[in-house]
Amino acid sequence: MTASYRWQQGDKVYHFGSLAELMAKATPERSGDALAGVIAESAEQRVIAQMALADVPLKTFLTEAVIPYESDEITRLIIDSHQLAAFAPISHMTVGDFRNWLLSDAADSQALSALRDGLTPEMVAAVSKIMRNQDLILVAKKCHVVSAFRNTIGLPGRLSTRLQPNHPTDSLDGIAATIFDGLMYGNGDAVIGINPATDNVPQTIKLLAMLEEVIQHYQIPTQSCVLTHVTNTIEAIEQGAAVDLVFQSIGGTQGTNDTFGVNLAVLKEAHEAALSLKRGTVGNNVMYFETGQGTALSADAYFGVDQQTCEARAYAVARQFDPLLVNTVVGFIGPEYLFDGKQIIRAGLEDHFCGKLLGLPMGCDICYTNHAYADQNDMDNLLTLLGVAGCTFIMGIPGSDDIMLNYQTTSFHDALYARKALGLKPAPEFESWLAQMEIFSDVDKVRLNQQLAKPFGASIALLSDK
Amino acid sequence: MTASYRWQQGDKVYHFGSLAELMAKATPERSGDALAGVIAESAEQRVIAQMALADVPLKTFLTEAVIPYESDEITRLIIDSHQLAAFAPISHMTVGDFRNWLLSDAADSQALSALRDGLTPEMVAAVSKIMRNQDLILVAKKCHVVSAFRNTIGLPGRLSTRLQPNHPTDSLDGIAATIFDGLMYGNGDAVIGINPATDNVPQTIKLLAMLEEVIQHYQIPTQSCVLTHVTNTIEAIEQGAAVDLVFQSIGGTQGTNDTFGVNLAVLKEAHEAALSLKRGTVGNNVMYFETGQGTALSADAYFGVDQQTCEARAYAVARQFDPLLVNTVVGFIGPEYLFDGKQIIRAGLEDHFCGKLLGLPMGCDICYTNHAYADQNDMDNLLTLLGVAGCTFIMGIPGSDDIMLNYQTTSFHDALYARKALGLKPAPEFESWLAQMEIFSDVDKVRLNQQLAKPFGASIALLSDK
Amino acid sequence: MSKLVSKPQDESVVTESRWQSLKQFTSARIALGRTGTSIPTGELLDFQLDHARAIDAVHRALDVATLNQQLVASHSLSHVITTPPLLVQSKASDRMVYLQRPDLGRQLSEACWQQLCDARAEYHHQEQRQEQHKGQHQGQQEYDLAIVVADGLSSTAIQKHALPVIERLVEKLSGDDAHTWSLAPITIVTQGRVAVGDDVGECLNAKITLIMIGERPGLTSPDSMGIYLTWAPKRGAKDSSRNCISNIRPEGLPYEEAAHKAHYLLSESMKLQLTGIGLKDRSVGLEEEAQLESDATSSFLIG
Amino acid sequence: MSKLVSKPQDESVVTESRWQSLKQFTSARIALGRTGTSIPTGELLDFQLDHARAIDAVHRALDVATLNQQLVASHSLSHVITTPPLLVQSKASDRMVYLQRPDLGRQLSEACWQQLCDARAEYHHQEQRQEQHKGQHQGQQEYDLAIVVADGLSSTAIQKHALPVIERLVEKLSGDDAHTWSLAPITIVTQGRVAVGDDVGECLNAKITLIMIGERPGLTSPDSMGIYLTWAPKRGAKDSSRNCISNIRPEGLPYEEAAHKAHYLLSESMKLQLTGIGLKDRSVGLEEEAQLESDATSSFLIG
Ligand code: B12
Ligand code: B12
Repeated sequence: MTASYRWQQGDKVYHFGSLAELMAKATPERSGDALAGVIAESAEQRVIAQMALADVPLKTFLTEAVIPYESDEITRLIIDSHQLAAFAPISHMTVGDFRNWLLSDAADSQALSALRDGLTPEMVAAVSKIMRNQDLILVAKKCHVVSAFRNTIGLPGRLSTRLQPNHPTDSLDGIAATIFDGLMYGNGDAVIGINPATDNVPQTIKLLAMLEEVIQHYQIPTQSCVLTHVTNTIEAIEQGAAVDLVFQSIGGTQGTNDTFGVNLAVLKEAHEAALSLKRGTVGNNVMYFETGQGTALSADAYFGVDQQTCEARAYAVARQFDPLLVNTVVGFIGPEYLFDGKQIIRAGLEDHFCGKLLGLPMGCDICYTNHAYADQNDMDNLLTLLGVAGCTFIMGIPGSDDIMLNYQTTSFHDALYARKALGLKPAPEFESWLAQMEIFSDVDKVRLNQQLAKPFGASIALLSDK
Repeated sequence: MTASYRWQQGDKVYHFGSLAELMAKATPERSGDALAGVIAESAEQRVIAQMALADVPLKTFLTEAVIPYESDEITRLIIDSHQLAAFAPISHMTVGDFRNWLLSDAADSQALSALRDGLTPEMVAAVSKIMRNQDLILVAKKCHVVSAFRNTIGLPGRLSTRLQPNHPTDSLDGIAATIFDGLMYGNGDAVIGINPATDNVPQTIKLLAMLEEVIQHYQIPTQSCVLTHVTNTIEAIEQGAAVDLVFQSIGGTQGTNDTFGVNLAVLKEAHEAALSLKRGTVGNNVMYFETGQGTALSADAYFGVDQQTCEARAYAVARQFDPLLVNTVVGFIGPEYLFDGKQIIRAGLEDHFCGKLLGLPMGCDICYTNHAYADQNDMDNLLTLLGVAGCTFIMGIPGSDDIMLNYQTTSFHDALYARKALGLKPAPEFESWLAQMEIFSDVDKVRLNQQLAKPFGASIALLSDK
Repeated sequence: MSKLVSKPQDESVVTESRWQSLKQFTSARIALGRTGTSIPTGELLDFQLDHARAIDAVHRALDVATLNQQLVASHSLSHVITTPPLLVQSKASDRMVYLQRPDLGRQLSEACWQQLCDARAEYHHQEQRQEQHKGQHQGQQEYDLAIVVADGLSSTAIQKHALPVIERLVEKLSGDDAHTWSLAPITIVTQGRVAVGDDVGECLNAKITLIMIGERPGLTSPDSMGIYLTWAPKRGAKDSSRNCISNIRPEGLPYEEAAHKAHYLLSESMKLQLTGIGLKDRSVGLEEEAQLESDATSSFLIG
Repeated sequence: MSKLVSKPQDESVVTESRWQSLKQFTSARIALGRTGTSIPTGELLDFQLDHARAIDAVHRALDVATLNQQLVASHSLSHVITTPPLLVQSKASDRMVYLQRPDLGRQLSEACWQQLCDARAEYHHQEQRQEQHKGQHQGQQEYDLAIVVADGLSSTAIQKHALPVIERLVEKLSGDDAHTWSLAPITIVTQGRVAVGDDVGECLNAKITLIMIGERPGLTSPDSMGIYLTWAPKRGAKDSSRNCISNIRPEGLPYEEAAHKAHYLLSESMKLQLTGIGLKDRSVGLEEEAQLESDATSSFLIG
């Protein structure tokens, strides 16, 4: 029962076989969609598709699913959780009108919050396809999404960082050294989150214990996470481990999540398990999700849907579990999905916009691999653009180089650049802590202390003595 | 008497034949340098050249000219006008140290101003080559350059616009219609500047008269300019035309300026002629220059010097005449010189940085042609980045489309986007005027009046009646 | 179920510009309206479509055969220029090379350079015989003018506007009382830049080259033609030694006007024995004359 | 005049990190120092050089001949796996295709698929004869394990680490008391992705595929190898049905450790008749055991 779409331009009539096809053809160029064979054949066809898409009534998205309701639990989640009352203010609009409205003065932060539950990922993906980068920035900037656990994430004028102290053998010393480095640069308020090289439960528990010790010892107003498979985290919780946040990579189709070995039920179980620990102090958002365009195609579970729409659908999954953090790992997989700096930048802005509009505390792993056609300058650009757009958090890694995951993301220094250039600050609780620990001499001017912060001096002195 | 340079990396020794060669090889990739045959042969060679360049003492630039003193009046200008006293604070540094210093807290706005006359274009070009985009932004942001004529340009937190009302037949009505449109969007504080399609003196005088009339009638605190050849403007002044600003395109080598039909003497003559008119009210900066990477190569007058270094040398020419505005028309010529969005963005940031560091009121024509591999999204990116970097002014054109010069630059709307997203305001005198004329209902929030501004309503009503 | 998607329903959030009437004066994208301060969806997408199409225009090849045929068939030309057009190429082998290597687009390929020199020698030979026949003799055999037509960045411009402008210009030249113009055969160059006219002029031994070339396509004007004039054309000539007439197309500088200007500049050039900076365009255009009178309307802005 | 440029003179503006001593614990780029809050010039350029080199690593081709020769010559392998390695390619014809078409890197080329099936039939035939000779008979002839080696995104990783890890693993398997492992010949795949091991396992009719593959090169680790295990390999298998051991290289997971883990996972897989989510790695590593004891040092951070 899928409809087909026609568009008349001059004396030519263009056909699109389905809503999914129309959306795919309307998507700005990217390698993943070319790989999937769903991309527009020419720049002209792309614009025609955008014109046709702009004229699709938003209501259509409630009756025409890009992946059938019957066969996909994410479609079911999207449709079943849609709130007609929230949708009311825009229910008469087309996608094109919706763009106009989003950019209008009527769409202020309050109006945008009120709208969240009335939006489906597909509506949001559709409108993003006809928006320029500046539109994506301007609207995202108006969306304020706040979450909290041991500090408050996402307040306007703030930019948080995940401290990512990965080590190829999970050496506790190596990880601790990196955590130290990061803290000295004021990173780590979103989370101190380790990707374990060795992905098992005992390892997870060991790493969690170490993080807990550090956070307790220095009374850092932040949370920890070991980015292992959700089922491992559930086991760890059962074994009494100190779990702050539950991590999981998620995708936008049931099939993708199948290959990730997860589903809504498992996520629910994990969510409840973490909530039961009641470890949050200022809030109780306990989930940390990662997403990224290309996973559905990589898992061969995209059903003709373009990768950006699949990505937006992943946000429906995330939204279901009130996450503290959602992170689009935008250039992580490689050029197979986002070919170069230009495509990575566009995707980063799209993901951030879609996530924010759907009400998620959206961060971005601003990154690239060595097999992609991108470099540090592209990342500087995206970092600055996302900073302007009000991105919730970014990664912080020593010198941009993840020595375990083998890719480059933003460095501890990069985060300070963004704060300085854009006048942004870390989470308020963390900000106070940085001042109190004498890591910064002036948080507003982003000036670090020339001296080694006193409370930490001891550890280093101790070490040098050995 | 040119030196050659060596760099040892591991057990390999790399050679560079001259300072010009070293600088060219150290330049980030761009098509113009490839065309000129001066580009690095590999990514690795480029970094090696950057390493070697980072270790060149700044003093070297005072003794080794990239184009001989004897054969080029711009080299002579650079060397003869260099101020050793201003140079003193950094005279012991290498290029690499200089980058460090620029990014340090020591290099505040004051220190940077004091340094201007101690810098040569080549020093500035050299250091830019080893800076990432974020470095170029951060340092440019610290450089404050203020100029004035009928309003004050370049104050921190401000972004001005040139209203560019071009028309393919110079129709006065067509031009006036565009000026009106632009003013209604709060554009035009940097200058109302027409590129005449017909490039002769009577035409210039006619256009100038019309601009003068409009500015007088509405008491707009701004200046006018007809972007004709400088010799035409001199003639127009002689014939008593109302010349606010003298325009000229300039390049960074004497040979380039030869093909443009100008030299320092002609520019001096024009500068003096314009000064003699004493038309400025709040200041007396009367020159408007345009530059852009690629002109030297296009004129076949680059002498093995890379296009970015040639560009920086053009700023020495501009600096000599205390301009009100300098505009790098960054993607204007086409993909022959800057291939795609990435190269255009990088060049825009470099030019802005170099110009600001040398003390120029640097604006940017953020633009691309239809034969380049770039689009509106690239321009949105560059606009945002330059906005963060504190760019002095940008172009404003109806719907981004210059119907005479055949290229796309920033639209009236784009300027408002930048002001909104970054909290920037137009020149203070113009800001007051916009409020007073009821064009804006709220300048701070960048809200335009829903109603047609009263003083202008009459003209339109009149017209509709006809 | 197939639906023809209809026009947007809710434009209430868009603030229309109240100065729509000004659109009569310019094809610039004025009075677009706004949503907040942004460009409304419809206008944005129109722009994108034009961009997609302008990109295509850059890559469209010149239909040399058709143009050649039209020139040969042109009644007004055939009795002034008797030799058929010369068809040559620059050193740029294809469009991608052309875009990335302007240096190659500025020179004739070796073969074509030779071709033109041979052609010149051949005509020279013929003419000498004619002249001997007529009893005349000139030492340095030169043409006054070589008209060159090159695709440049918009073959569409050339395809549409080259012929009508050449016809009008040649008419003016052949009716010129002040000077009897000797015209070289017309040369059509593919993948050519402005400076390729210098090669042609040098080979054909012409006093002046007048090259008509496709200007880079704009969004609103994918078919704009430029004319560049160079006195004493020679490989390596500088741009400062040329004059330019640009924006030739019905919505820009009309054909008649362009021919008028070209004729003016050519005549001045003959007098002054130069082109470029030293030769200022002091012609008063036909339309401009008209416009000077209508100045009143132009100042609608000042009431 | 030629000068060997010397080290920077003035580093006074750079704030050195006081925790240089921590560098002993990790190869991560910690303690870089700062100028203002930015990365100092030297460190920035070092990074750029590493990046330029990592890009090269992606494009370096696997030297199949040498690897093949080493495998054949390996003393510890030769008496366990008697058949020489099989050399095959994926459907990705070259590196650019490989990068842009992961789908092609996941499948054997048609010809190589056939080649492996033929090889399998051939061995089957030989074995049957041997078995008949020995008087044994099995209905479904299967290997327990197919070891596959693929270049992946870093041929350097494979060139350096594949052989030593295979040697150690095969040693463990042949000394295994719990199970007698029947091993297929080793297969070397060029332009291969992880899933290409499924094709190999399916063709060779193996219970488990173990593929060693070059992980994408990092700045600091351009030579990291990964191992992926798949039970009942078949074209189209899901990643959730695999297990992974990653970061294998001397500075990451050491050879012995990797072989230990692989052996553990293989044994468990045999027991549970699956791989993937259902098979959790509960092995306690050799190094990890050591580390658990040295926990004191690890917490230098907390005094
Ligand atoms: C691109 C361009 C330039 C580029 C040329 C570099 C390049 N490699 O392309 C740059 C930025 C350097 C430039 C500079 C100037 N330009 Co210009 N330029 C253009 C533009 C936008 C497009 C030209 C085009 O498409 N050419 C077709 C391609 C195929 O030619 P090409 O061989 O690749 O490039 C050559 C020509 O573009 C030529 N050229 C470019 N501009 C000019 C100007 C003059 C007077 C001459 C003789 C030649 C010339 O130089 C190039 C290299 O040989 C036109 C506008 C238009 N609609 O055409 C204005 C235009 C031609 N330029 C104009 C002017 C006034 C100038 C300047 C004199 C400005 C100044 N006051 O200094 C300078 C000097 C030019 C010179 N070289 O002597 C005017 C000419 C008006 C007239 N009727 O005489 C135009 C029409 C725009 C305008 N109305 O302002 N220009
Ligand atoms: C790229 C990557 C991904 C991509 C894979 C998509 C793609 N097309 O490449 C994405 C983002 C989807 C991903 C997801 C996950 N990954 Co992963 N991934 C990597 C990474 C960084 C590089 C892999 C590589 O270079 N492969 C080589 C190329 C040539 O292979 P390929 O055929 O092109 O790609 C395949 C493999 O990458 C494989 N794959 C990728 N990750 C994983 C994880 C597991 C457990 C398995 C079995 C397979 C697998 O899937 C791809 C498609 O078939 C490694 C780190 C490293 N240093 O290797 C981690 C790594 C392999 N991933 C890891 C993990 C834990 C996961 C997740 C389980 C995370 C989670 N909690 O949800 C998910 C699920 C993966 C799945 N498909 O089942 C761990 C595995 C730890 C372990 N020893 O088991 C690693 C080592 C990183 C880490 N320490 O956190 N991953």
